[in-house]
Amino acid sequence: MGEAAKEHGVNEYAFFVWGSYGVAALCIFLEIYFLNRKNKQ
Amino acid sequence: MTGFLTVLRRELRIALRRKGDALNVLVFFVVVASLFPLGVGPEPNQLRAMAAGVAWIAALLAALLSLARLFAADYADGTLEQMLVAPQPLAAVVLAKICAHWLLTGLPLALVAPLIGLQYGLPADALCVLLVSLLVGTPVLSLLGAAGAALTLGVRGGGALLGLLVLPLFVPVLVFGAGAVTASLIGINPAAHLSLLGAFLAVSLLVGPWASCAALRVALD
Amino acid sequence: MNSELFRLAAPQAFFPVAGKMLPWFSFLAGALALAGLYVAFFVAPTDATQGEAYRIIFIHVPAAWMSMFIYVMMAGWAGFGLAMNTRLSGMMSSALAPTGAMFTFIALWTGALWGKPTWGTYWAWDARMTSELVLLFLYLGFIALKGAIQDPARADRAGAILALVGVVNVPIIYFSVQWWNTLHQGASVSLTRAPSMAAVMLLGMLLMALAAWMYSIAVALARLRRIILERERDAEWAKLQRSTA
Amino acid sequence: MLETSALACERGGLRLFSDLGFSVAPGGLLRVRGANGSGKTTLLRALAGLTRPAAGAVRWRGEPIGDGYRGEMLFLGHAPAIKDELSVLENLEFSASLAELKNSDCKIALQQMGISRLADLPARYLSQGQRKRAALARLALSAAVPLWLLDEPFAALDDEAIIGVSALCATHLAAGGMLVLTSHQDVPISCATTRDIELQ
Repeated sequence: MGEAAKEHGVNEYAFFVWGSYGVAALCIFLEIYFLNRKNKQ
Repeated sequence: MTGFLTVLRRELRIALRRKGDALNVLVFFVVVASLFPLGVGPEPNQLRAMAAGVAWIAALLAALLSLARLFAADYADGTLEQMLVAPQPLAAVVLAKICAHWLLTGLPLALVAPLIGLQYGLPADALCVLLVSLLVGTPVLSLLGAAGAALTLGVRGGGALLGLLVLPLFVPVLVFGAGAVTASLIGINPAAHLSLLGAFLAVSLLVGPWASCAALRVALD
Repeated sequence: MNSELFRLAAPQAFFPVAGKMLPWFSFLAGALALAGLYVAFFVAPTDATQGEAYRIIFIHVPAAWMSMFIYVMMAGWAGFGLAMNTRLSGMMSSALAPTGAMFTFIALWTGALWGKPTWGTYWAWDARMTSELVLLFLYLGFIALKGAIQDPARADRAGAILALVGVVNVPIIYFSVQWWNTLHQGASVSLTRAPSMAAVMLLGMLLMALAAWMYSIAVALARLRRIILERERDAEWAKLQRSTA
Repeated sequence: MLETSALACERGGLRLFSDLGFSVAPGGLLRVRGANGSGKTTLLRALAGLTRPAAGAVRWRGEPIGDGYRGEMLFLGHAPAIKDELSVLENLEFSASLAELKNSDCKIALQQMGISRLADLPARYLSQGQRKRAALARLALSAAVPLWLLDEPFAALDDEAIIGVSALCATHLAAGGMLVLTSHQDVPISCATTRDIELQ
């Protein structure tokens, strides 16, 4: 996630930032996954 | 106009012959309102603060309960089809049914709510505001609720689906209705809330019947 | 030009066109997302008060924008389909709904995850977050209604009516929740006062919003193609399409 | 005069019939025949303006059907539009005033259908045949309504009732009215211009 965050030693925020982007990425992945799976039928 | 009166008279006559329905809704309202203290505890200050919200949410649920049957019976026995084919404008017929629904559920709820308020320790002026807010707010439940009932006509899972469709639309009514009572409790003049409630009633008067007519035509297509 | 448009209104004609547009929008979405993420993590300075947590706005705010934007688009297509009686518009509104619901879901989660470090609670009943929750219910209602009705034509028209009633109510709901929030909590806590909008942050959010927009179009077109195939199941060309797809 | 041009209807995405064009002139009777599920009821509902046709149009006096049309048309579907809680007389009075039938004497209408003794009985206790008679009693009041659309009017009726209904239809047609009906058995209505349509 780049040096900017580590330098300031603010890693207790990391959980929340990673959490948010993780949730977003997961949702998008699931949507695309289900869409392709349905297209296969 | 005659169509409006004809349908209204018929609805009220049928309701008089089946007193149970309207009574059940009223009893349901009282039961739901008296469950909260059992759940939350009898502490007076807490109850007084919650009274408006409880009364309003119980009214919402009671209205929802009776909405599912608004068109269902007529849909089943073919009279709804005749209403769509009648020369009367469909909006007048739908408005008559909505009026009947309000007279049978919304109005009794509003009249009984002050009793619930007393039970929760609301002062006198807050009880008046509760009555007025319900009188202005419950027609919105019937208007938008009718659109929901028409949309879910003959669809399986109707009851829960109707709730999911209609309850989000009731949010402004709940906010301003309960807000008016809470405002009067803490000394703020509730006129602003009540006028906004009235404004939302005006909007629903336009949106409700249009959506119900369109939805009925779609359902009977 | 007009006849061309009407030719495209037929699902069968629009199917290949959607297929051709799909890769373009997907590519755009990817490129814009990368640019946006780069700005979000490397270019944007660390915020004085909130430290790193504010970087969540680069996903939260675009998602919130998209959730409202897609609802309006969905209602627009649905209303258009109801008025012009074109099946394709009804399908388009069905194609958009899940993506809109997803963005609302993302906006809620990222809002909560951002609330924890900045205000100490995941759910602060903040005015915008509460309205976002109600918007999610409106999406779920639309999807549930369309799912519950078997006949596609009736489902489209019923969904359209619900979407139009919903789109009239969304601003009212947002206003009433805003009013409700100020009444109970005062305006101390609210997302509207995000950290001062430095130009670079605005750029980051705009890039992510555009990426999300391209993504929504791509996914909507893909889902639209599947809906077209499903609905034209018995049409000859659909069977042929499926055997080669 | 009722006419349709290139009318097509669908149900659940299945095309029932297409390119159906016909017209019914004053005094004319049109009988729609066809196997179950061939779209007879859907056609009648399209003529009544309930069902939206997939293609083509229905015209009344040269105009596409609209609000005015509903004042000049009577549609009776499969379901007898009878409320169980109301008495037979109340049901008839309600549907008469809903259809804006002015000088309507409901008691005579019930007599013509032979159910005047049931007038004050709640409709809940009626048999299927009696309910159909109660619904058809409206025909006796609708002499002034030019177009009648009847879906299976003779279903569940005994011979005596069939004769009664046929008589009402005959007088209606003689007075220059128009009638479109669906029926499986042949129609005992004597009328100048009778035409049949067969739906596959």
